[in-house]
Amino acid sequence: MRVDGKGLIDRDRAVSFRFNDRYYTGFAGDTVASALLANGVRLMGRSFKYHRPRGVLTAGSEEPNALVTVGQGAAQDPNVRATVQEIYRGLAVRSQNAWPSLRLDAMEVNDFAWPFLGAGFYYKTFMWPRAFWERVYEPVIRRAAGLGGLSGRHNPDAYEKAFAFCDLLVIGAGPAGLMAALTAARAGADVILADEDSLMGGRLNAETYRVDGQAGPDWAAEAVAELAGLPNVRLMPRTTVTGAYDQGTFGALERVNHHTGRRGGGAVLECFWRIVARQSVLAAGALERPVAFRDNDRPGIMTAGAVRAYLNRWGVSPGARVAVFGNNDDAHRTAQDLIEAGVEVAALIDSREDVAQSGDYKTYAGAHVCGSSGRQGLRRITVRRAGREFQVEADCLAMSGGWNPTVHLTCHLNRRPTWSDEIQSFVPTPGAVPGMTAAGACNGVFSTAGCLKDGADAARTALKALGLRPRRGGGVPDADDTAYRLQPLWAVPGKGRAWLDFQNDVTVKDVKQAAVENFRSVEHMKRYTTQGMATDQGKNSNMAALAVLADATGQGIAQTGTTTFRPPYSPVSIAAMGAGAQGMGFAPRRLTTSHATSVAEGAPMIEAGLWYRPSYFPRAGETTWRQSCDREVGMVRDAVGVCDVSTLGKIDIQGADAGAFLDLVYCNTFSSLAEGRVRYGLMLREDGHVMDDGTTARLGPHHYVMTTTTAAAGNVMRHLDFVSQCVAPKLDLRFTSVTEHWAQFAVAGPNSRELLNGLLDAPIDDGTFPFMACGPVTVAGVAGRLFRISFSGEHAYEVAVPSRYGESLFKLLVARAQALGGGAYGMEALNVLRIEKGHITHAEIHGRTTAFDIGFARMISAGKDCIGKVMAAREGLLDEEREQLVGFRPVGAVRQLTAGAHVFEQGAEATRVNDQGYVTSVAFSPTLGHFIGLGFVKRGRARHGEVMRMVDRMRGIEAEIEICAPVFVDPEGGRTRG
Amino acid sequence: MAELTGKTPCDGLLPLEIGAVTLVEADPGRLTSVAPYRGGAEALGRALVSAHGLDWPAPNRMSVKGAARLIWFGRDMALLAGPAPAPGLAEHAALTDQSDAWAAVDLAGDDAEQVLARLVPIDLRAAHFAVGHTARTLIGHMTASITRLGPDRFLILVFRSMAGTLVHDLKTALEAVAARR
Amino acid sequence: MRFSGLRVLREGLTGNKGWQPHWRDPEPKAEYDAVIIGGGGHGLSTAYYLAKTHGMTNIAVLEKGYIGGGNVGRNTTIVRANYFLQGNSEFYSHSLKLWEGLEEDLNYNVMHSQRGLINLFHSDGQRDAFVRRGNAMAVQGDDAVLLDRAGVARHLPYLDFDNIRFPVYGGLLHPRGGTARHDAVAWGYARGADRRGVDLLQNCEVTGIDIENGAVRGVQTTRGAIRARKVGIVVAGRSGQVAAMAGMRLPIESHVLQAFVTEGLKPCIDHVVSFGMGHFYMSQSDKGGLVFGGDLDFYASYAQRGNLPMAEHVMEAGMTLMPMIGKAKVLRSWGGIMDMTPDGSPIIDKTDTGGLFIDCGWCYGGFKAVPGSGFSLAHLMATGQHHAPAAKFRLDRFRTGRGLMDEEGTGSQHNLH
Amino acid sequence: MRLTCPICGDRDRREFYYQGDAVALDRPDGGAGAETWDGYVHLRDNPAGRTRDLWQHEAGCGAWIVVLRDTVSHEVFGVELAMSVGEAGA
Repeated sequence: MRVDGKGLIDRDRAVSFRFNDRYYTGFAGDTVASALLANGVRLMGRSFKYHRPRGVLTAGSEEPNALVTVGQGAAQDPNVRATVQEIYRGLAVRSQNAWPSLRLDAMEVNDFAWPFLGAGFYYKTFMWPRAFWERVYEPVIRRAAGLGGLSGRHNPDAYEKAFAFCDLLVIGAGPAGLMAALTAARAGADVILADEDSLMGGRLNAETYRVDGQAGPDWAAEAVAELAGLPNVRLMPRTTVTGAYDQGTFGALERVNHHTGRRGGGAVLECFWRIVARQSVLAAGALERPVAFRDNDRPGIMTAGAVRAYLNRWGVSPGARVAVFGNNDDAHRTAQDLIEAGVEVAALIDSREDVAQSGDYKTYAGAHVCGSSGRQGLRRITVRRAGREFQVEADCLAMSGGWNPTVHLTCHLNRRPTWSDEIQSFVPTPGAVPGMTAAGACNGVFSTAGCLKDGADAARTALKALGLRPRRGGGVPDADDTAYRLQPLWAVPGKGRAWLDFQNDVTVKDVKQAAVENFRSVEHMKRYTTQGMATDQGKNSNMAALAVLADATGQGIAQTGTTTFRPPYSPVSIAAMGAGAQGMGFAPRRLTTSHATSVAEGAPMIEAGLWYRPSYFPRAGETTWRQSCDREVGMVRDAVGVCDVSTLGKIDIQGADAGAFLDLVYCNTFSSLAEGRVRYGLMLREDGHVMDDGTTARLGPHHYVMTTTTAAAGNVMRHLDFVSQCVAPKLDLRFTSVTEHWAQFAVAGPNSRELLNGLLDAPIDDGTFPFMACGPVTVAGVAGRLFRISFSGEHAYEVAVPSRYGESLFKLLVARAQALGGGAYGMEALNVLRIEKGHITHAEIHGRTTAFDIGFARMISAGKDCIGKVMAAREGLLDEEREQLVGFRPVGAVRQLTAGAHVFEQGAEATRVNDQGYVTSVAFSPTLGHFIGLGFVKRGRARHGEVMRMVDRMRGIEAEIEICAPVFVDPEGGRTRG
Repeated sequence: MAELTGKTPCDGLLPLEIGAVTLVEADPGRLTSVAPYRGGAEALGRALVSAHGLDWPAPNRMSVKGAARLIWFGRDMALLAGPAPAPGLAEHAALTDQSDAWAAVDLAGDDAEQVLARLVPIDLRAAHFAVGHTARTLIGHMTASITRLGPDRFLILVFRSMAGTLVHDLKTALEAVAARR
Repeated sequence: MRFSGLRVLREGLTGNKGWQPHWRDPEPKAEYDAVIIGGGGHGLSTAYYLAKTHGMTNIAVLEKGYIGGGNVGRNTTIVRANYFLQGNSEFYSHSLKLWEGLEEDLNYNVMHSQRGLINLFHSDGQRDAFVRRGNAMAVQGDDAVLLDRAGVARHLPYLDFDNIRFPVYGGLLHPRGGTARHDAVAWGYARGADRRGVDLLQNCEVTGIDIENGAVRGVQTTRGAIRARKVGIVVAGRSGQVAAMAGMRLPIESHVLQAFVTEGLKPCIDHVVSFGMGHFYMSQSDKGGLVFGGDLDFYASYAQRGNLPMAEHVMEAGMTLMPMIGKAKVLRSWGGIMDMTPDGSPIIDKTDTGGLFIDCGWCYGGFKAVPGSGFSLAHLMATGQHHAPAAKFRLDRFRTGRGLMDEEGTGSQHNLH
Repeated sequence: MRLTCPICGDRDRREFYYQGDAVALDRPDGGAGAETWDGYVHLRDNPAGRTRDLWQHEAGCGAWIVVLRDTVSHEVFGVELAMSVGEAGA
């Protein structure tokens, strides 16, 4: 219930929200947890395995029990910590993992079957009969498991990512973090202060400490105000630094609008930050550990720190009659805070013998809580003292087993933390993260005064590394400096189940059994029992589990060691880290200058790498792509076709050694190429396989322009950079991509020259422009380039103009082509044309083929070195048994060929050992009136004329095929040259 | 004789004004990449000064003379923006016309830095990236050239074919930043 | 002790007091007939099959840390046999058959779940390549089904089919593909080997390999010298260092591969889904976490952790393919050390040193190979003959160019496979 | 992870392409023999510790760089231009 006069909430602003089927009212500044507690709601969730009733254990992001689902419909957000979710008008949250209701959960039967569901039970059963695993056991297990659910619909909310840079990143805005930020900022450092909470101040907002004579929260507010006023400081509240990465890079999740109902209109829900910091101060505080005792998991049993937080920050008492149990002085402060707030303290149970009465409440020294009752909410606890057990009525138990420094980020680069006997926990190992200094509670310093001083010192260390001077004066404010005294207490001995990992339902028994079964390494114990694998990643339970394991194995905790902390510190939504990619944002879209025109023509656009290219240009009356494709092929063979080939890579190469360079990167020779001429080139990888092919034109004595395939343009550019900078750095040449500068169009077919001559200022003929000629031309008044090359096998050209004129030239070319009985053609026709002509693409040069395989071995010039030459000569790559490029044509009843089919000898069974090869490309050739194909067959070149069997099990097609030469149309090349 | 009509890369995509930021297509004029041959750097430098009054820019810097800009553009390479390159330069360097290869946009306004912080993995705050500074880096998933032209004004170049993606990415960032105001 | 539902019942009724260690922690003997260096999945299964199939029980597995602590304990648990090049094809086919009998064989529930694996394709060219793969699987005797777009939508209705950068053209379904509980596989083999007398020596790091006139004689370890005439190096990412002890330089570069798991969620993904264009794959564990990963970080590393650019790329791929996972929250990320070879395929072979064998180069495909790799290495170590399904995993194929198995077709750059 | 490009300065790893061991700089000549070429193209020292590898600042200035790095800690000790290494060498 609410406690008057306490808390940092705004009591003038009531906020109503929904939990399951009821509306509740809280105040601005409340979390779902604090508001529900204020309304007397203790039961907030169910555990993972036994579906035990659970309430809040903590008041922070480490909460393992009070997980809820926020919202509904496509936007529903599962596994949200009720202890972190701020309430706002219209907020609706639901409990999870309970059916039919939170109070009455059918799966609670598991809790009565617990003796059979202990550590690792599933490894020992569910094995018979075999088929039952997928059909019976697994579906049942899956349905029972899991916490909240996804909506199953596309994420409707906006997320973003951003980069930030600073001299110093301070992680955590408690006393240590605030002091570090103040010290560094006053010295002129460029500071980012990030804190996962909505209100900066850390424990100062949850305790009753005074700083510099002020109330803790007031001092914190003033510090934050000062920082907010400095130009060199960036405050990032509601921002969890989730991971430490190499060279001062940090990941951080900012919850931008989870505390508002604001969606859409550019408003993002979360922002994932990549923060680059030259130095960092980790001031992440500490996490209180529960104590394991029988039935220590009832709603109403929580950490003492959480009780004080609810009381002091939110003005809520989690119970009317609160008992306190601990092994350190915080138990006493908790009781004192409660009394001071007018809450009844049922009893103070301190496991230590030597403790004085600390206030006006019943104190049991040298005593333990060894049990509890109250299925859906705590009713009473059992206390054991001097061998005697008795019961104490209480609806809330505050327990404190001591504190664990939040060392997580210091372990993200794989360094282990160091055991401290003094605080019975692990502390950061200095230097574990280069440039990071830990300060305050996360460094094992627990008093407020100690935290303030440690924060200031850490900032000074950072400033020194940054070459900055701390400002004179500015001492550390006075504050409480009581020493932290505790006596280790991990698990209270006794019968029954004592919980360690609340969410995963791992008990002391489970850990002991794991040790008995020889899962004695901490990693084995974790993996066998699932201890520490819940959503809190063991923040609340790992230490106690370690201690229990250490006890069971007879090793010390330090020897036992910890499991590894890995990013993220607290869970990060995939939508945040993947922001921007949903829909089209995953990769850039590259559009040619003819894109809009092609779309307007009704051409379906298909992805080609990052580019989009037209598949075909349908005309009235054409109902299938094949009709359009066949017509376009016919146009090119009989009249003229126009195709945008701008997506091919174009690389402008200049310099005295340009020819020598090309001789090195191509297996054939280019230094001997005449000016104004074009040559086909084959490029190998250093391992002797084909990398890419294309044509390269010599425009001047020291000037070439290379073309690459669309697919390999990027790789080839990188390869050329590699060769020129790493392999042949002394060659004098420079090159740069001109792919984007030139819009280039293939004009192919018998009428291609006629078409072009209608546009060129100076008409061309075979004399001025023979096959494989190139040169500058003026196209409709614009300076461009013309290449007489042919991928289709027809008399063809490629004409290039600066991209600004691309769309205009494409329209003009298509119009002229149509006037000459042709028109635009797309990728489908382009593919048919090249297969008819036997031109290869990356379907054939797929990375496993050599020049030998495709019949181009002779292109590897004997007279010079080239990349890949030596490795291409390996015995295994010149074996006649290798699969060699061939053509296929149907000769049986089944006329269809399919790419991806495998090839077998007639009569041979279609098995792996009989496999003779495969089909890479097929097309229906309108020119020939039947299907044709390219592919690879063992000893293929020697098997032309052999009839074999094509088997495509995937498509259910088998066909008799004849192996033939991989050129189907105009093998002599008369059409190309004529 | 048919005439060809030119079209700019961001034709139909810009301008945009969202929140405190404007995004318009820039016209940097003629673009020529200038890449000195081995040992040609010094002579090239002299030729540039005499021909265009421009100093060869240090890495990550731009030199300006009137309407002419020489923007550092990568390893031993600069982009001459504005004038046509003096013919003499070709002796010392590979000159390549890039006029139509790049989409150029001008991002200006109080929040311009905030917008770019959502897309660019380098520190673009004025203290570290002053007027006249330039960088080859990423914007979203695209390689880009980014230059600070003024206190809150940037010139951004990406491949022409990616103009649509550039505008989309910047628009999304503009809206997100505006929504935080 | 034999495991069974009945045993669980009996123990439950008697206070679970009767459970025994799954394996012993023996002291090292001075000599064994054979030692396996590396107590990961492959090392443990090698020991198991040496004992079970070849009756070699006087053997030891030497593990520098705890057994199952390497890649077998930090992978994305995918089990499949969907390769298309000869050599890989028959090997993974054999391995999958072993998987299918593993629970009975080991008397250990490794939760092998044949829920079906779907490789998506995003262009006509990719379809043809997957058809070729599917046909290779079919002629090997494994199962593959070609799905068109509608077929994919029936299995994976939650994918974004309408607004996605690389549209889904279809997929290749491998019904027998699936997942298994990775730790349990290591533990099951460990227990099985231990029960047959194999000594599992944990915290026993090999510091040297003793070689006399070209033949191996034993190893030096942090727990003393151990003599053995047969030594198998089965240390995945650490192969380079251990092989160096025998003076070998390997065709291997070790890289980090990251993986991720989300908080537990109610069932939402029933298959293993693989998104080729984004190098992204995902399945849901029985506990409810979405288990997923992507490509290498691409730089050589032994750090067992990665960096943000690849992590972000993986999440971005997930968001473009299946935006319904946006509100799933990543709970943990980790990295494994991948022993990458120049063709992306593994090595199981003798070495130039007599009695010294090596099993490495599993890149990031090692988990599904655990049974097959152990079986084949055991066969090689026990008989001196290459086991037929693994006969093409030769060490010298790179030098000779004979029998390269470059499934990706990316060539000899180690990190591109 | 961040690398300092000798030309552009300190940059995020996402701007760089990784090739592999800097052995790639020492291309043997044609007659060097099968073993040498096998060593160049395939075999690697693959150290767990200090290594010297080859990257390209692909999304930046385009320079290929040689990075001295620790493969266990990811600490970077130094970066130089591959071009200058090559010119200094043979």
